[in-house]
Amino acid sequence: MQANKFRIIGLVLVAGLLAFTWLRIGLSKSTEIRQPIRFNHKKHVQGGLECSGCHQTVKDQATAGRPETSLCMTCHEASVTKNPEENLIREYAQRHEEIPWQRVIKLPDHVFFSHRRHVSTEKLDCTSCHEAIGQSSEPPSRPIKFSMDSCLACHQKMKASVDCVACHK
Amino acid sequence: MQRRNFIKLVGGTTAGLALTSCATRQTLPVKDPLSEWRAGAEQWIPSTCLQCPGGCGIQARIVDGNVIKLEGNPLHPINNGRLCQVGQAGLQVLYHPDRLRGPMIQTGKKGSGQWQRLSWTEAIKTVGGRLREMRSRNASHSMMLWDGYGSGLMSALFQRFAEVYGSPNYCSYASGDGMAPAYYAEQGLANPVGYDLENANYILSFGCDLLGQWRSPVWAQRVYGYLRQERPGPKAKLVQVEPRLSLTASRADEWIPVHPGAQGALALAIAYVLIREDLYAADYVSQHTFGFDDWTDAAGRRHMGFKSLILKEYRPDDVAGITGVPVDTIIRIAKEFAQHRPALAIGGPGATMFSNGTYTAMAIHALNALVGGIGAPGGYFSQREFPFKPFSPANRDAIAQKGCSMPRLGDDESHPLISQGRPDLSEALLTETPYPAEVLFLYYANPLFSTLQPEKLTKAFEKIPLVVSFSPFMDESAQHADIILPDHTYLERWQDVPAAPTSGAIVLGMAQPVIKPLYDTLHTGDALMLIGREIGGSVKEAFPWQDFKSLLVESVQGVFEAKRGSVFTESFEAENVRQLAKRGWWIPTHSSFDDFWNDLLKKGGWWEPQDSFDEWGKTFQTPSGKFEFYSQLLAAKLAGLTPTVGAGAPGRRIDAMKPLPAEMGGGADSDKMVLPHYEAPKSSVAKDGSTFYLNVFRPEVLVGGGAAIPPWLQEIIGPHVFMKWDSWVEINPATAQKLEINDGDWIWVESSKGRFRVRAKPYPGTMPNVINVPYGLGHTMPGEWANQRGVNPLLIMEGKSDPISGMAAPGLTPVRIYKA
Amino acid sequence: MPKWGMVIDLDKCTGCQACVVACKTENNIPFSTPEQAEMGRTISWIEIIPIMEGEYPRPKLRYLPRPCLQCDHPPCIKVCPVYATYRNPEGLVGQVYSRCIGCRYCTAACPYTAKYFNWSAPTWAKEFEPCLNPDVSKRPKGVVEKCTFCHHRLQKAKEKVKAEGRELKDEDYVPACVQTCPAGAMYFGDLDNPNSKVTQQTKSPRAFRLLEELGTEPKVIYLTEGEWHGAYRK
Amino acid sequence: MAHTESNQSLNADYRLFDPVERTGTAFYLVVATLLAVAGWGFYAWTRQLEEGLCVTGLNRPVYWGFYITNFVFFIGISHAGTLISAILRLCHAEWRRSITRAAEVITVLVLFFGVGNIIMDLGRTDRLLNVVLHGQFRSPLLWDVTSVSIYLTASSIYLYLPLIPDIAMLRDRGMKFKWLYRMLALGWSGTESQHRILNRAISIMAIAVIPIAISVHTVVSWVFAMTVQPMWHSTIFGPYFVAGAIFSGIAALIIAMALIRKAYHLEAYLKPIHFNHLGTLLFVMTLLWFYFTFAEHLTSYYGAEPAHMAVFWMKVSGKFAWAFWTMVVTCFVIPFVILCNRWTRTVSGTVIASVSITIGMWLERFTIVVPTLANPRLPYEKGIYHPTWVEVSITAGCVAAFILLYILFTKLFPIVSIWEVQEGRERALADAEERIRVYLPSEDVRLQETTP
Repeated sequence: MQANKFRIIGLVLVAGLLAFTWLRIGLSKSTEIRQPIRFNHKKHVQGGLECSGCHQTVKDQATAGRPETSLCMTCHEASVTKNPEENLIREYAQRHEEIPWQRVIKLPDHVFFSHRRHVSTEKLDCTSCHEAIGQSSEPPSRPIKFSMDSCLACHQKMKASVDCVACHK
Repeated sequence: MQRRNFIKLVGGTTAGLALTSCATRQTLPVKDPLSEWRAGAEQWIPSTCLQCPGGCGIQARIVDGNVIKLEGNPLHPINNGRLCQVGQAGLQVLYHPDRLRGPMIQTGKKGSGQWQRLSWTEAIKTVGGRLREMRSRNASHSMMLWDGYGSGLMSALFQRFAEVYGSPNYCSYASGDGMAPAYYAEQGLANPVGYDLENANYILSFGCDLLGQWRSPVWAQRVYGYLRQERPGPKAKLVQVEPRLSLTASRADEWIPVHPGAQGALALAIAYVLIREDLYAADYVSQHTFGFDDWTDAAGRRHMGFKSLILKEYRPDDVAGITGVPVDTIIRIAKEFAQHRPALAIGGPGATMFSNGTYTAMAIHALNALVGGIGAPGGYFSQREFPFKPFSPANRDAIAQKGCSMPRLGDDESHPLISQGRPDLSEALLTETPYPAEVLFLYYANPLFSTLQPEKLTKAFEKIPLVVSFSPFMDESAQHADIILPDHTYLERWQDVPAAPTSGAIVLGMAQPVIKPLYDTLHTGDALMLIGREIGGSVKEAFPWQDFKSLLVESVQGVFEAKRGSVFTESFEAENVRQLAKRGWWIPTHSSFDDFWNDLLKKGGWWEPQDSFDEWGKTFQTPSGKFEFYSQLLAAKLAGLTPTVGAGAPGRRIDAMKPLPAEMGGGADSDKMVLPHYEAPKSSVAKDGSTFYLNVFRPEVLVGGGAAIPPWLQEIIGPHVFMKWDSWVEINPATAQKLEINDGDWIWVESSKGRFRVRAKPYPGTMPNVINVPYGLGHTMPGEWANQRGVNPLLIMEGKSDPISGMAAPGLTPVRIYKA
Repeated sequence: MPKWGMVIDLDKCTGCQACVVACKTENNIPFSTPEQAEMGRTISWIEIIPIMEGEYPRPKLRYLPRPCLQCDHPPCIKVCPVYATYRNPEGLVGQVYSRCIGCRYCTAACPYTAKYFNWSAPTWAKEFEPCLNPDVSKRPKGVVEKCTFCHHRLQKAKEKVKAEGRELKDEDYVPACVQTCPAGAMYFGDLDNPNSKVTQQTKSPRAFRLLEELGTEPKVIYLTEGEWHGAYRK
Repeated sequence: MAHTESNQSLNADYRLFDPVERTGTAFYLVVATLLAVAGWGFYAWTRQLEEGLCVTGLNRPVYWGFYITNFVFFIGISHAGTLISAILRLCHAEWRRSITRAAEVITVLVLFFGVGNIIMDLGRTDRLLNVVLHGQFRSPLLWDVTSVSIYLTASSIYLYLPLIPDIAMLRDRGMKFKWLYRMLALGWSGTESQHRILNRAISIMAIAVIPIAISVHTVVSWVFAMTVQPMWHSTIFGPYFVAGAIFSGIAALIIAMALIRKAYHLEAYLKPIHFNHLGTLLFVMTLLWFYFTFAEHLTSYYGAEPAHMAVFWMKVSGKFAWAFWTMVVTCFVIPFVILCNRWTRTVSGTVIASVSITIGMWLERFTIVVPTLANPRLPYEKGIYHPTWVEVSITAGCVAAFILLYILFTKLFPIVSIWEVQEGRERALADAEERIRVYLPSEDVRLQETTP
């Protein structure tokens, strides 16, 4: 009888510890992403826009870059749609503010990744990595994660460097 | 329609990142510093380093609007893409947490630290209003401008301000090496000279920290590397004469420890050997020098020449005792110096910061004349002026004219060679002679830290009703100011940067903003113009420019129109320009000024190489038109005459010489007073066996010595003794052992004026009777890193000065040391 | 495959520490506090080692800049239990911060003491954060770090030459220390290329390697100081 | 007659269950104290996890300090048990019977603290699993992980096997934690075949555990010897460390025995003769240790390589001279004087020597680890190392936790192997007699000689 009691207490303790750790990790990183404007990738792509039309540095910089408000305004100066979200762009522009786009994909600090290298010199299509985003009509609400395995798989397939320091900075 | 826009947008150039875009673009994206977003756009913007007077070209790496790295501008003739430790650390000046966020006003009494932010409009109104009111009661002369930068258009702007406002009290404290009195007395030059180090075979440096902080360290180090391993032919020899094994001494081929203040005597003993053994350049001396042999003036009076004086008084045996340098070393060095021409003797603060500084400088410089180096390859050349377009003449009203005619504050008759830069103003300010100062502007100056008697000056500050500092940091002097009008840091502003003279070429670097100002600061040039406009009247009219940048553009037009030199180019092109210039040709490279200006900003600056050596008229602007061992200029000054010197008057002689005032050694020995000679340096307390001379040096990593020391530099401050973040005192190891002082022990260093506690570092590069303490730490300013780190040795040093030049002479303070 | 190497001419080196600061700015190296520095916890991937010989009045003070020597037989990589440090095909000794467990075995095994440990999480004043180099990671606490020969610059150079469709040249890739050296005392390039400046320099009779006797075969080669012979040039 | 005597003594042996069955207030006091110290050590560790290793006195170049010293020291202590008991078992040293378990428990428990100190030394404790996931077998540290885990497994089994009959007895006596005993006894009923299997298993383990134990400490020494660092890069480090380990192990065992003897009044089982025998062993090890130390330092001194000499002088006359000479006194002078003659090789004599050796051996590990690191080959600033309260607390916590676990063990299981003592009583006497007879010249020969 007593023996069982001990076992139960032990189990509860272990479970509690696990739950605590999980909670701590979970709570420490709030994963929800709320974009300032409900940007519709799908619509823009269907409209015939290239990815690099907005992500302008994708071909010659490490990061793809996010559009500045002025860039949005080249089309959205006047109303293009009936979507009330569109007004938000003009509001930002009026305030001379940049739209505070939230980062959806964030590589860890110790990873070096260059869009230029993959897009310009290696001629990779954007969809090779960003498969779904162009088809989404809603901004993703959670960060998109890439695993080292997926990088490595492609690097091995393409006979690209798998040297650690080629990507780990 | 939308589609078309899109296509335009996609196909249109995104390369709107012209080099100047950052500077000219009005609205930069608002950035939340906490967001981790980096759009990643990268650009390189050329500018010029202002961490020291060296004037190296830099290029700033900008990523997403942040300055990430500074690197040397490869096109810049001074640094050729290189950059020193201080230049590299410039980022930590720009982003320093202790930077002032905007104009501030002291609400309590001076130094109370009760600061209140105010707007620029209010600040300018306050200052300008006060100045206007002073003019209204004819007190304009009591405004003082204290310019610690002392070159280029900012300096010119300050001078113009003083001139149109009506004050004679503009003083510039450009850092010098203490050789200026010699250039003036012996060559008649007001500007510093250039050194042809690249072609020298023997460099004899008297306390000149060539590699550490002399003029342009990067240039000097480049030349050092060149002389060591790149130049075809044999290596040049570098001999360093100073009490401490400095960085330069340790990298020299030979270090000659010499008693502090005795370098002049050593130079004269070397001259003795040269003369005695007929090793000097006799032809040169007879053609291009004056006062070598005894001579008779127009009045028939016989004067002693340099030769007689030397042979009479400076036998190496006698000098060995004064200097502590063995006789055979003196003779050997002298022979090497004479036999390895072109040979150069260079002086520096290590030799001239004593009360005998002028004569020491003259003695050192005389060696160059003896080996025929002045105006010859491998020697010295005179420096030319920048062809800036002069400001349009200002209309000075009656108040201004009257104010300017007043005597200058602290002008002291007893210092014959005093010029714009005046030494110790604490006395004058404190005693209010000849009148009290009412407003004091401090630019690039922190005298409460860097003068010998800060406590005296602090008291003087209290007497001045309005002290205005332009410092971007709350340094010691700003703390005792009433209003701070913080300047941008150099990475945020426009400025012309005339590089410190090096090899004779004149180099104009352009500093342009590489980032939008981080805080609510204002270019001091702009602030000054706003104050001028606030004052109104003729003062307002004197500043027609919209801002400092337009002033800069206008002035640079002169450079364009001068049809000289060239914008920085690749080295082969530069050589081409040089060759052409030698033949007197100049090929225009830019079709219009706009073209020139844009190229100037893109390349980082303009320069004109040295084209010839033997322009004697330019080299010797003395009454005799020659190098004067017997300085007639000094003689005239000592005699109270107005010297006939300056650009239009070379070659004229002063025929009549009045006898010197008695206190200056007038009478029989008066000839000696104008010849290079040795006088024992003054010290108030006689040094006895138990005391040491306190030798102060500036560590190499603190070159330039801005108020905010980047933590990166503090961390590496004394690598040779493993010191970080703190001051130390270097003691000769044998002495330390005798006193039972171990490495790292805390000891007191005590002079008649006070004492401080530092850690002891036995260092074999120390003379047994000298201790060395670094200068540059020991700030008492708010902030995490600089405050109370280390000690400021100036606090316990004696306030002596050189009676001839009036320069402060901190050189000889006897101290006791004992364990704490 | 190029083999990257560095030559440091001690005859030209002035000990000015420009390389040290250039490295710190380039590689996001946090500065210490006075207290931590006192304990010997400063990080300085390249460091000036002072070598004092002789006594007053003839002391000789030499300075030896010491980056990671990128040994061809690195003692550090053999002892790492988790492959966090290894020698890559181009001869660079890599350090993978995300793998390192912080046992400090490599630091103890390195005869040059060229590896550094993050005793605490690196901190910058908030104001300093914008000037961190995005090409280089911020190392977390508890991992070992060291000079990488500014490896990120190699990555960028490779990318650049690829985009420009040409071969990598020596001047495309230069570490920050070499790039800034005021005296021009440092050279960098491909040791496998017989025509490169570094290869030429290694043939100098003045060339030596640090602690050569240990057989680590460093790819940083030093040139000793020369003497002044007083030759008279006409 | 003989039977009753045997029964009586058997009953007397049940006294060995007393510590398990009865608990006095002194026990709680001791446990509370130890808990407090261990808890403080644990707190110190949490501080270290939070802030990083900056809370220690470690620095560059002294990258390793107390933790690595403790690691080597604890792993050394662990040789107390298994190795000694295994050797004694294999040698049929009958005096071993009442001391083997006390020794084996030390081994198993102290290993946790050896390994624990390595874990505490890591900068990234959270990435501990990388050693398993991405292990690189070139690293001596991985050899260590392997051999220590094998050693831990083997010595646990080796501790457990001889425990089974005693556990069965505990089970049968109806103690609390009966479920535990039932589980652990594995259905032991004491049959002849069970005994046969058990004895066989024990002797296999005894043989197996000896090379493992030797490998463990050899590999620990190789952590240092495989580097090129001065005074680490030594060929005799393997045997030197093993000898040192056995040395400190015996010392720890003697201390443990003395404490048990005192606390649980086991004078009848742990007799002066045991201490005397162990003392003799310890004496041999003292000489061996001295021999190794002397050889190690003499070769360094004679070779006079500057890098080695820097370390050598720092140990002999420099900053670590206090540790070095204390070590020489405590590891050699004191034990030599005490152990060299029979009159001082008493219980208290051996304990004094053992305490001295334990301190000395810790210092030995310290003077091996730190001075080498403090003297890098290149002229850097000489390292300083002053341990902080964190390191001292964690070290104290480790020692306290070890003692605590040891005490708890004695509260769960008899610390003297009851069945082995009984076996000794019942069979070994005859066995020994038989064995001795085998050693001697045979009866036939003697008969032949005496009978004309």
